[in-house]
Amino acid sequence: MRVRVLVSPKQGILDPQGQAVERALPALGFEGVANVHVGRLIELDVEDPSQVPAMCDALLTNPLVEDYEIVETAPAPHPQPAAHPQHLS
Amino acid sequence: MRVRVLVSPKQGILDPQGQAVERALPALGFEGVANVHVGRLIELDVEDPSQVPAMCDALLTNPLVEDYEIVETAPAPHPQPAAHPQHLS
Amino acid sequence: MKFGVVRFPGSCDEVDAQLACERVGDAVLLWHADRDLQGVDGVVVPGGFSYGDYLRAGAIARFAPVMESVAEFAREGGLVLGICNGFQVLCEAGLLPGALLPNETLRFVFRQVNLQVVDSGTPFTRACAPGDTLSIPTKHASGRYFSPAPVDVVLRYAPGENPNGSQDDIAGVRNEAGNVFGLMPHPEHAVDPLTGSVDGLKIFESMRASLTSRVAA
Amino acid sequence: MSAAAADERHRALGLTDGEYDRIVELLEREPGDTELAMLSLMWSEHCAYKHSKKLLRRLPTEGPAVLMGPGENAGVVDVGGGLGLAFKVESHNHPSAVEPFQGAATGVGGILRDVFAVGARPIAVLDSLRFGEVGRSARSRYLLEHAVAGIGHYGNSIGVPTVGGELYFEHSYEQNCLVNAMCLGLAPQERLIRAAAAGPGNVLVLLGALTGRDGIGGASVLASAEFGEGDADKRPTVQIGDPFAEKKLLECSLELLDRELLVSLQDLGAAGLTSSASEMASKGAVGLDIDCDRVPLREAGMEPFEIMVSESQERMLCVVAPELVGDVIAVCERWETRATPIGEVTDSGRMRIHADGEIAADLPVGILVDDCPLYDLLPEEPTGGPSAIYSAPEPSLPTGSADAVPAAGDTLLALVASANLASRLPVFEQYDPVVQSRTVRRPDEADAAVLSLPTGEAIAVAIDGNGRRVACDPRTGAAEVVYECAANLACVGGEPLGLTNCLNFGNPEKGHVAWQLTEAIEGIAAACEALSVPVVGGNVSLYNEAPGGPIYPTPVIGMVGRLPDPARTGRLAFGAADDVIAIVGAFEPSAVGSELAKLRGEPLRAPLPRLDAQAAIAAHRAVREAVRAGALSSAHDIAEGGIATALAECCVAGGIGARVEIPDGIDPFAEALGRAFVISGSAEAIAAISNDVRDAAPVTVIGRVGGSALELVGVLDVPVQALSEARAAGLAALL
Ligand SMILES: Nc1ncnc2c1ncn2[C@@H]1O[C@H](COP(=O)(O)OP(=O)(O)O)[C@@H](O)[C@H]1O
Ligand SMILES: [Mg+2]
Repeated sequence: MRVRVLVSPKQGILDPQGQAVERALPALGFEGVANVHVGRLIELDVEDPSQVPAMCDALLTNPLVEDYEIVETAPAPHPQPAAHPQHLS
Repeated sequence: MRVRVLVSPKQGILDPQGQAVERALPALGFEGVANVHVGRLIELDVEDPSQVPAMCDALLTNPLVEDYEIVETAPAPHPQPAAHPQHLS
Repeated sequence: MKFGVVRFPGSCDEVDAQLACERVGDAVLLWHADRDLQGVDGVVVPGGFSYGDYLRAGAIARFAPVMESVAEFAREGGLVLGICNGFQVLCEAGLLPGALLPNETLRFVFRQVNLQVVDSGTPFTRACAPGDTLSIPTKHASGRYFSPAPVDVVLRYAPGENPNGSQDDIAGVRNEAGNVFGLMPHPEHAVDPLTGSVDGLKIFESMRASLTSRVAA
Repeated sequence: MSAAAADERHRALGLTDGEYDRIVELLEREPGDTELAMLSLMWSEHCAYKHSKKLLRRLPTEGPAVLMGPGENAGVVDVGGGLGLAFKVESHNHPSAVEPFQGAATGVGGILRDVFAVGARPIAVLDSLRFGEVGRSARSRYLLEHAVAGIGHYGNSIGVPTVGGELYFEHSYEQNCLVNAMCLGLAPQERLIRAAAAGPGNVLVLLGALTGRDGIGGASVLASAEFGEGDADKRPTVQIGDPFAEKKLLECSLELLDRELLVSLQDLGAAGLTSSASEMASKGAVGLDIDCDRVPLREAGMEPFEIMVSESQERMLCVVAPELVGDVIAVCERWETRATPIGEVTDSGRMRIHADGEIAADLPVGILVDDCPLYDLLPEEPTGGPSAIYSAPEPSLPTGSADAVPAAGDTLLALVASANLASRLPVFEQYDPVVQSRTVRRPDEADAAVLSLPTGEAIAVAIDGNGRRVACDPRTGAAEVVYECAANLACVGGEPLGLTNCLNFGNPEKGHVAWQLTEAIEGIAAACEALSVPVVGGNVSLYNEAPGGPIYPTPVIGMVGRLPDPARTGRLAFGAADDVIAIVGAFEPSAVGSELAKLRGEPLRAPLPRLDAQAAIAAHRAVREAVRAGALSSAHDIAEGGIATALAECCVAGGIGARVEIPDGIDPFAEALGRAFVISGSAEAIAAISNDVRDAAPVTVIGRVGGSALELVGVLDVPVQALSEARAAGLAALL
């Protein structure tokens, strides 16, 4: 099972990376962007997906400052990530 | 529109962070984990989601070393990220 | 008086810390994979980039076998000093409160900073007078201290000198019991007039004095 | 019909028809794919030095302190007490232009490996950077920001202090940035090791990272025919630096040497296994059998040629006696570093590469290492002078009618705020200069970094190279760089022991570039001879050309020296009010090639002011001895921006003013590098120095330290605060 862990900075904690992106985008001509946050994406193949929350609490995230969300993707793939970026919705 | 950009190291490229995590997990008693990659998660509110691929190419990602995927989530939310981690599948 | 300085893969300032300890006592390196603390009287978790700082600074190192012994040592009241990466490791390990986040500038920064001694009553600062200022280098990419709850602050950056956006200018904190202390600046790089200031020596001298009086008691 | 004409593979790999014909002639057959990949890299400019090797022979390489000279992974000089100091500078220009963070980071990683490959523990890094005009070019700002971050990332994470460097911005680097890194290492002399493989039957062991398709670069054309649409994963990839892996590899390599488990050791750099293995074989006059199937891979399905040319980072190759292989693996396991026997030393004199039970390559070592043709250059001095090659810099100061020209004080403020002269703090603040507890002088404290040695003595190191001045006048400009390095060492009391160089030039097949290269090497060689400083190593980076022309010819010199007492070293900051200020040395500067000329947009001109070697050397000696005697409060060489700028730098560093009368006939902004100094000290001390060296080097008292402004009587009067702010803001605004 391929699993993704989406880690974002906890609400209310200063996120300078997100701010930097938010400041830089209008300078490149991208308007109408708000609320930018930058976090971490961890992708892994696991035999037992029920272990993932424990992995998150122990190692993958710091619960004091980060929230996370676990998303299971394809069943046990060794997939080629798209060679070209895809737009999924 | 709330959009997530999932950025991962390009296939084949060295991912020292992923390797470090992959080596650390068994030591914590988590077995059966493979193919770990660590990337970045960027979350943003955009007025015009069709601009996001251009933002990715211009600023949010480094196309030489990263691939990305765009995921649209809730329509224009200012949501509270779940206070407690959620397990979605 | 014997200090033990932990060496993780990726530690960089462990020999510097050892040299600093040796100015006030004996010091040995403690290998990350060994649980044996070799009977040391105090432990230093040094600076550097343990496990490459991958994932989060200190996140992987806290699981090294030696850290189980260090945690045990701390629970029994042993003195544990965490410097920079060592501070990050101690926070990740829950031996100190709070977390160290990426610098507000998002850059690594090296800077000689002035520190105000907020609490000169700890075993790590007793050689300082209250309100002393220490000139000590800082160098890190993730030194922005954050804690949702009130903490026992030992050192603050002098006004206007906060190099990383740390909450309330916090540079160093202790645990409630007072036997575990972590700071982002590097006192081991301020022990020799030839290479900089000597203000950092006060931290090591304080530890020696605390340990000596304990042994005597 | 020649073999070459029949087969086009070699052209895509960068070999000429003539070179290919030569290969066929030597082999008496056509090379196979893997062989051709290996040969094309070994016969590349980067590995074979085919356009520079003959010229490099001009450089003096011998001296009493030399323990290892050019030809080894790093040169080594004797610093006393049984210690050797290894050092080398290397370029990573092209990878940094493509991906500046990783390019610069892996540049540092590569030069560190060269140093620990000779058994030395890396103790310091310096960086030498060139970009386009950051004030005008967003691309250059991007490259600067990320290259600096990359250097810091690698050096900081691996625990080696970055103690110095240099940085210039010129239009000529807009398309071709330069990222050169230098590393110094220290070794007990008995731990020094050479790369020569020896002992048929000994085992070849690959240490460190997995091998992936990193930096396969040009050779990937061999695979391109097989690239289907869905084969994106087979494309070569950008090299990613892993300082954590290298830290373990470094500790592990040094422990293997301390335990005397290795016969020889070699890093893997450009051209990967091919280059490392064939050079080890060549140096030891042996053969090597390598089994690709045993090379641990990061990706499935790699072809033998990919394995042989992969530039995956953080790998080393060593030769081990068979009975010690187990011990080697045990040490490596402790350091969590992979160690894999991949072949053995033979007496065949051939490189034989096995894969899938077949022989993928079977080449005489000599054809790989020695037989690439060396070319003579056809130098041609451009008839129109330097401005025939380079367009004038864009002006940033008004010129022309008298009232448009800024007052001298404003000129000085503009100079100290200009990108080339402004404070480098925003850069070096991103580097750790103190780890390892040796750093006696950090950046901005003195003209050279000073590191203490366990012997109680110290070493000094500086790196320099002003390409614009070399473009004006290659021979004198290149010589000036050597003198400036020596002058920097003199400011901290250091006496030169040896130097390393990186020759960054354009396309040597063009007459004017060939001329620049020839002249510059002549200038360096003559300076080395005059100063008695041997060249112990270096690197050459050619073909730095854009459609608009070549980069400024940029020889970068890194020089190391020795001083007896770290407690008596120099500072550049004025120390105390009432100290006397003097110029030491014959100083006859000119506006040619100066920073002010650049700010005014003047075309490049020749010649630079004449360089009197004996006068310069006498000035160096006078300052060095005075610093060593502890007689001075400050010492600073007069370099870019002239004496006004040098004085401003001493004032800003000390936070104190000065009142000075510039001697008649000296333009305060005119330049002559490497020849003269501004010193300060007590009146008695300056008088004593003047007395001691009167015959050899003139000492001209010009004023006193004090007040809160820098006053050049009759010329300018500027508050130190204003100078300090201008100098601080110049680069900070761009980074
Ligand atoms: N400009 C130069 N001056 C002196 N020696 C040089 C110069 N360029 C290269 N060398 C020497 O040639 C040898 C090969 O250099 P290089 O290919 O860069 O080595 P490596 O593969 O170890 O990085 C080295 O010993 C180097 O010191
Ligand atoms: Mg080498």
